[in-house]
Amino acid sequence: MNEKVIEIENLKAYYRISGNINVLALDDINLEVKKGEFAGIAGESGSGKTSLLKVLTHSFPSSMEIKGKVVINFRDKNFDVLTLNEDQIQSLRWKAWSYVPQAAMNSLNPMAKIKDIFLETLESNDKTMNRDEFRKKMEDAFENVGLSKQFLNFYASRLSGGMRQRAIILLATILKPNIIFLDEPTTGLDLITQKDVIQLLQNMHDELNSTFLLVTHDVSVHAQATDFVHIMYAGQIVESAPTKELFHNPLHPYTKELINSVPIIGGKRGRIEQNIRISSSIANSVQGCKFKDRCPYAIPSCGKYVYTYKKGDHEVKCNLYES
Amino acid sequence: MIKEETKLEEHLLEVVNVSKYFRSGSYLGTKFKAVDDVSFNLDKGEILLLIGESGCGKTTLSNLILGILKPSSGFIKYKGKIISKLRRNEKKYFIREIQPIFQDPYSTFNPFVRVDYYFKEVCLNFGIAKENSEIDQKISTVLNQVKMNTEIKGKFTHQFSGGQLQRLSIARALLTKPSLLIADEAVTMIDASLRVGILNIFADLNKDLNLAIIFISHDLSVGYYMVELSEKIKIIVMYRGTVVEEAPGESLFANPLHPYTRQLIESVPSIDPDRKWHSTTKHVVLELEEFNLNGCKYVKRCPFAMDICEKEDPPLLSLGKSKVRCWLYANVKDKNLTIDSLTKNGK
Amino acid sequence: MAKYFIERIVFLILTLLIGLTIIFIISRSTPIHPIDTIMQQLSSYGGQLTQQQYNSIKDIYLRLYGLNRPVIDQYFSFLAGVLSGNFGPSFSSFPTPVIKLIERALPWTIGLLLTALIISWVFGNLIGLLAGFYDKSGISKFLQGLFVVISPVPYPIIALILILLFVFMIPSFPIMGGMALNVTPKFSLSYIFSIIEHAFLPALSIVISSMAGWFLSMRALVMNIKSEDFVEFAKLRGLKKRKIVFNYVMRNVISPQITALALNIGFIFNGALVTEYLFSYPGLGTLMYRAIMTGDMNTLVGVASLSVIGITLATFIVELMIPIIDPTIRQER
Amino acid sequence: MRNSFIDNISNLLLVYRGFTFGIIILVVLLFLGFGLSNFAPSNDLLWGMGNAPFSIPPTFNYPFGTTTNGQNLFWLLMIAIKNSMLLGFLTGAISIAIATIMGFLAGRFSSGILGDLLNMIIDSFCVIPGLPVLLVLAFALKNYINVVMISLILSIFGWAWPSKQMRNIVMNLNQKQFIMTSKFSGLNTWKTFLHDYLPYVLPWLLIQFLGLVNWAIGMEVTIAIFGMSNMSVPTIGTSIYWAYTNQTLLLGQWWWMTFTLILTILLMLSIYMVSMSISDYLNPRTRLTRLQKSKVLEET
Repeated sequence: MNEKVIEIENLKAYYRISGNINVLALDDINLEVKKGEFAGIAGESGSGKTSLLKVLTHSFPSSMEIKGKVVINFRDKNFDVLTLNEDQIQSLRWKAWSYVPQAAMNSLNPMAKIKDIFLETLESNDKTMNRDEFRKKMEDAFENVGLSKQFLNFYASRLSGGMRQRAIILLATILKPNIIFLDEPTTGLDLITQKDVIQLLQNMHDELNSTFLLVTHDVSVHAQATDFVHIMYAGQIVESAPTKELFHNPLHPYTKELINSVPIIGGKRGRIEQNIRISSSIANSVQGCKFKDRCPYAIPSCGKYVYTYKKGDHEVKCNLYES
Repeated sequence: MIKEETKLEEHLLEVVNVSKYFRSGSYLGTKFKAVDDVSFNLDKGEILLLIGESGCGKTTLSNLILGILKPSSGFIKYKGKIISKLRRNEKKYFIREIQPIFQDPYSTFNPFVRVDYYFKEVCLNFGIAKENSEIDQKISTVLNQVKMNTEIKGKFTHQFSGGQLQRLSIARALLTKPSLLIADEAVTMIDASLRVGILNIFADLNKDLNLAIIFISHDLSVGYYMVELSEKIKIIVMYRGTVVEEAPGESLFANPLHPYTRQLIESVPSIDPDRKWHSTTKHVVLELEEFNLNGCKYVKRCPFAMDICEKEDPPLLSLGKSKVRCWLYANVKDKNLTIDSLTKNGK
Repeated sequence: MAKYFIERIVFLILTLLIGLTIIFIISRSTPIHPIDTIMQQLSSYGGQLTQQQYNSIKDIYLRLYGLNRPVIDQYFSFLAGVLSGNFGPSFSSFPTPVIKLIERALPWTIGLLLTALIISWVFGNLIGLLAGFYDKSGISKFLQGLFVVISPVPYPIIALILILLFVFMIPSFPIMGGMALNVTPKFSLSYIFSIIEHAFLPALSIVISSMAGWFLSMRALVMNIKSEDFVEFAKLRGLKKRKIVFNYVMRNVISPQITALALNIGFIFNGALVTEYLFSYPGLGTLMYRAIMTGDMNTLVGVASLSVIGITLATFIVELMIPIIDPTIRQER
Repeated sequence: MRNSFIDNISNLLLVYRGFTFGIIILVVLLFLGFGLSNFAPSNDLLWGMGNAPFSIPPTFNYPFGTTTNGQNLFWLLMIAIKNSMLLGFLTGAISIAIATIMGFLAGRFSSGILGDLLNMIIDSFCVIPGLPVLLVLAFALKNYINVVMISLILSIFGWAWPSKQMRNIVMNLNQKQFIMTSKFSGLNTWKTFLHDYLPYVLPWLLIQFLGLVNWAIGMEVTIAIFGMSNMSVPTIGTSIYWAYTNQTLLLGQWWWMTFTLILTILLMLSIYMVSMSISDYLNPRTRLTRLQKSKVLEET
């Protein structure tokens, strides 16, 4: 039953800066996510991965122009997110999908207790469930995630970053939405808390069998948590593959560079040489493959067009595989 | 004046039983031990990795060494002189000798001030160079040392990327020819793929200029990479303000002694999707309460916790070149000990 | 929580000390001695005095007002006097003690000040909240323009404009006194009605100018809060707009506005004094003007000290309300 | 740096309508006050008997009409504006100087006891109602009042509010890392103040100065209404005082009070509009976004 939950067709988006100057954020994105899949999007900062999430959750700034089709399936009805108005989107939020934004642990109302934040989310989204039943559900959820019940009566500022992040993930999953978007949920956390969060996400995914879409620049988090990974560079998806396939047999030179740049504890790899170059700023719209200036294997054709090579689920945009 | 060369047996930096207490809330708040009885030595040209979770006191310790904070008890000696007791003119020499590198590259330089202004000021204030030609020459040498070739004259912070700014921050510190660099989470804000470039620079500086570096990080994989790059490297693991383990680089990763160090190494997400975690962590009460525990601070999370751990704070035992603060090793002085061998025979 | 309380009490005592000390120093260091001003008034009634008589009368006055004792004693007796409410006899309407004059004027000022303060604070913040939240709407922009024009204009100017408009252009309000002359002060409807009628213009002028300040600061505060992360995250969680306005925006905005209220009471009190005089409303303002005209230093010092005490106490009380509303302050301290 | 100053001003003029409105009126009033007033006929300026007919409504050669003492109101108000502006600028300068020192010290040592003490002093000067205390002082110095004296008196309470905000700015900056970079680059406190604090503080200094000018003019009017200003020197306050006490309104002579009020409001409004638009244009956040935007433009 692998019908598609999210389907994006040649999505283009750019920020209007001033006058006619605009910065390209997303350049012709095509992406599919199947039901119950734990998909991941990896890429450096500035590669457009956060902009993509902002488009999907309809929380992009007004200065952003968008073209293309973004279809989300909810209760086997397809909604094109871009055509919906604010009220329709608001009626879908936290039911069709929930969204943990970047640095979510610093965006809790300082004037409210944790339990109030949970209760108000319930009231706005699920009229059927009564409060006592929900309170019980909330306390159990906190307990088996290792946060003691009494934290519910704390104000957010008294909890540590790691605890707040786990509370927010619970908040995002407690009403069992169809899709759960997560933007950099592990960044800024300590090693042990990061491991807790990743294991929490895995348990939630097995328990709810809803679809997860995780965005982070840390490829090792993708290796541990996701089933399918899309690598983004300068506003484009350059490679997509199931996680095991991608890490054991990376095709795109950029993916190889990303994976190599992560030191492996115990793996005697020694010094990793890197030529000094600029990070992927997408302001300059380049002809052909955007990675050609940084690519050690660049060939002349890279400057003109980009060939898409597909083998089963593994897809890569690179002229090296133009056989 | 501090003597130029240091006597052979004297360490570059000696931290002796240093503690730092803060009051939570002014005047009447409860005492809070951010750094609790920390001691270690650092020699010329040696790299020290200070590893620990956020809030374990590593930044407070770095501020103590930089002279920004004064220790509540114990003292810190730099080239034989106690830092908190330096006279005015010695303070200026001291600032030249120890330079910091900060975490956030974007706020290292004032956004309204040209970046090269800082370089000129360092040269003028520390009498490194007088005329412009000499200053420019000094600036270009340090820029080469950090492999930074773009022109920086007249440019502002927003005209550089994060990686470039961090290189400039290192270059600024090198101008005074320091003998100790303190890098507090220097690569945390840099993109993962560009991080390795910066770490290579630190390793080269250590080799070429025999420059001692205290590298503070919460990320073990960064630590491991530094160990691979340089030989003379020592690692200290801190937990809730206390040193729980001190060991030479390779042996800490190959054979971690303290349970906390083991748990840290285990929690690093591996790049290979097949290597999955199997253990889950024991969850614990608020971190703040752990600071003031009188027994071992790690007792609440430790899988091998014994009742003595609850009552008494374990001493820092030295086992060969390593030191560990854990009751598991208390009555066994055997050198090549690992936790598995210990727990196997039911200790 | 106790720490916040102690801190506020220390602040209260320090403020009182500073205020009263300044008043004491000023009143005692006048280049021309207050007694001399009275003597001049005496001689202007035609009585020719020889130098010797002049000195003896002056000496009597000095002893009468206790001005011949060393400064330190005077300071402490001044403080003791202030706290117990006796500021000595008033110079001009001798022998009535200053406190009597103040007691007659005080209820009027308190009535006017309190009503004006509450109305301007409540309405200013309410409209500011709505204007801030629906900042795109026309009314919000219009109100912003209106209050931006009003806010720099000080209290006396607005009072004068009102006098020009309502008393001369369209005479509709009385210009003199606190109530009609023929009404006897008893608890009757006509008495209350005449008070309101007389107090309307002064109150209106204070409300207009202080409301502008509250509106602008609240609107700016709300627009800042709106772009905060936690409000964005609330929207993302599908919360209704109404809930966001009250639970998120209102809760986070009230405590800074109460702090602002506490710090601004003194400023608005200054405005009230002037407005009272311009409308010859029988409050402390008019009392001060009469004291200045008759050279009555004791009343002047009395009113000044009393206002310092009153305003500092009011600030103290308002600041006590802050931890009740803002839990983070309750929790931290 | 020069060309960026000009395009800054031109940018300011185009972008902020309030600024253009404010600056035009301010320049006109400055010209009237400091320029035109020197041509006023000297004899009828004092409050003695003037040679103009008594209290006639505005006509051609007496554009603002004349006062009950037979003075040409037009020249009288020109001098009044000049004196009030002078008083405002003087008070503003003195208060800003005190506020900068107190605010910087309170902010820089905010962690210690000294910082807390300074902060309490600042707060108490904000809370104390300035008017009654100033009236006592003005009464005490009755025969020695002149424009400079009033400025000094007003500055006693004028510095409190700006120094409170200065302290907040300094405390925010203390957390910034570049303060530490400067410390380790050998900059002394004075150089740090010049290079690190000033760019953030400068726009605020200008805005607070304009705010203080308005406040000072307002307070001078208040003190004058109580008869405490130097009655012989024509300022906005004394003009209002004489207009009010001569019962001009009861006698139906509306022009004295009306023209004074109109000029006062124009003066205060223009100063306020100028300071508002500068504060929007120069506050550090918008300046930073403008710098960043110019970077993106450079690259494309």
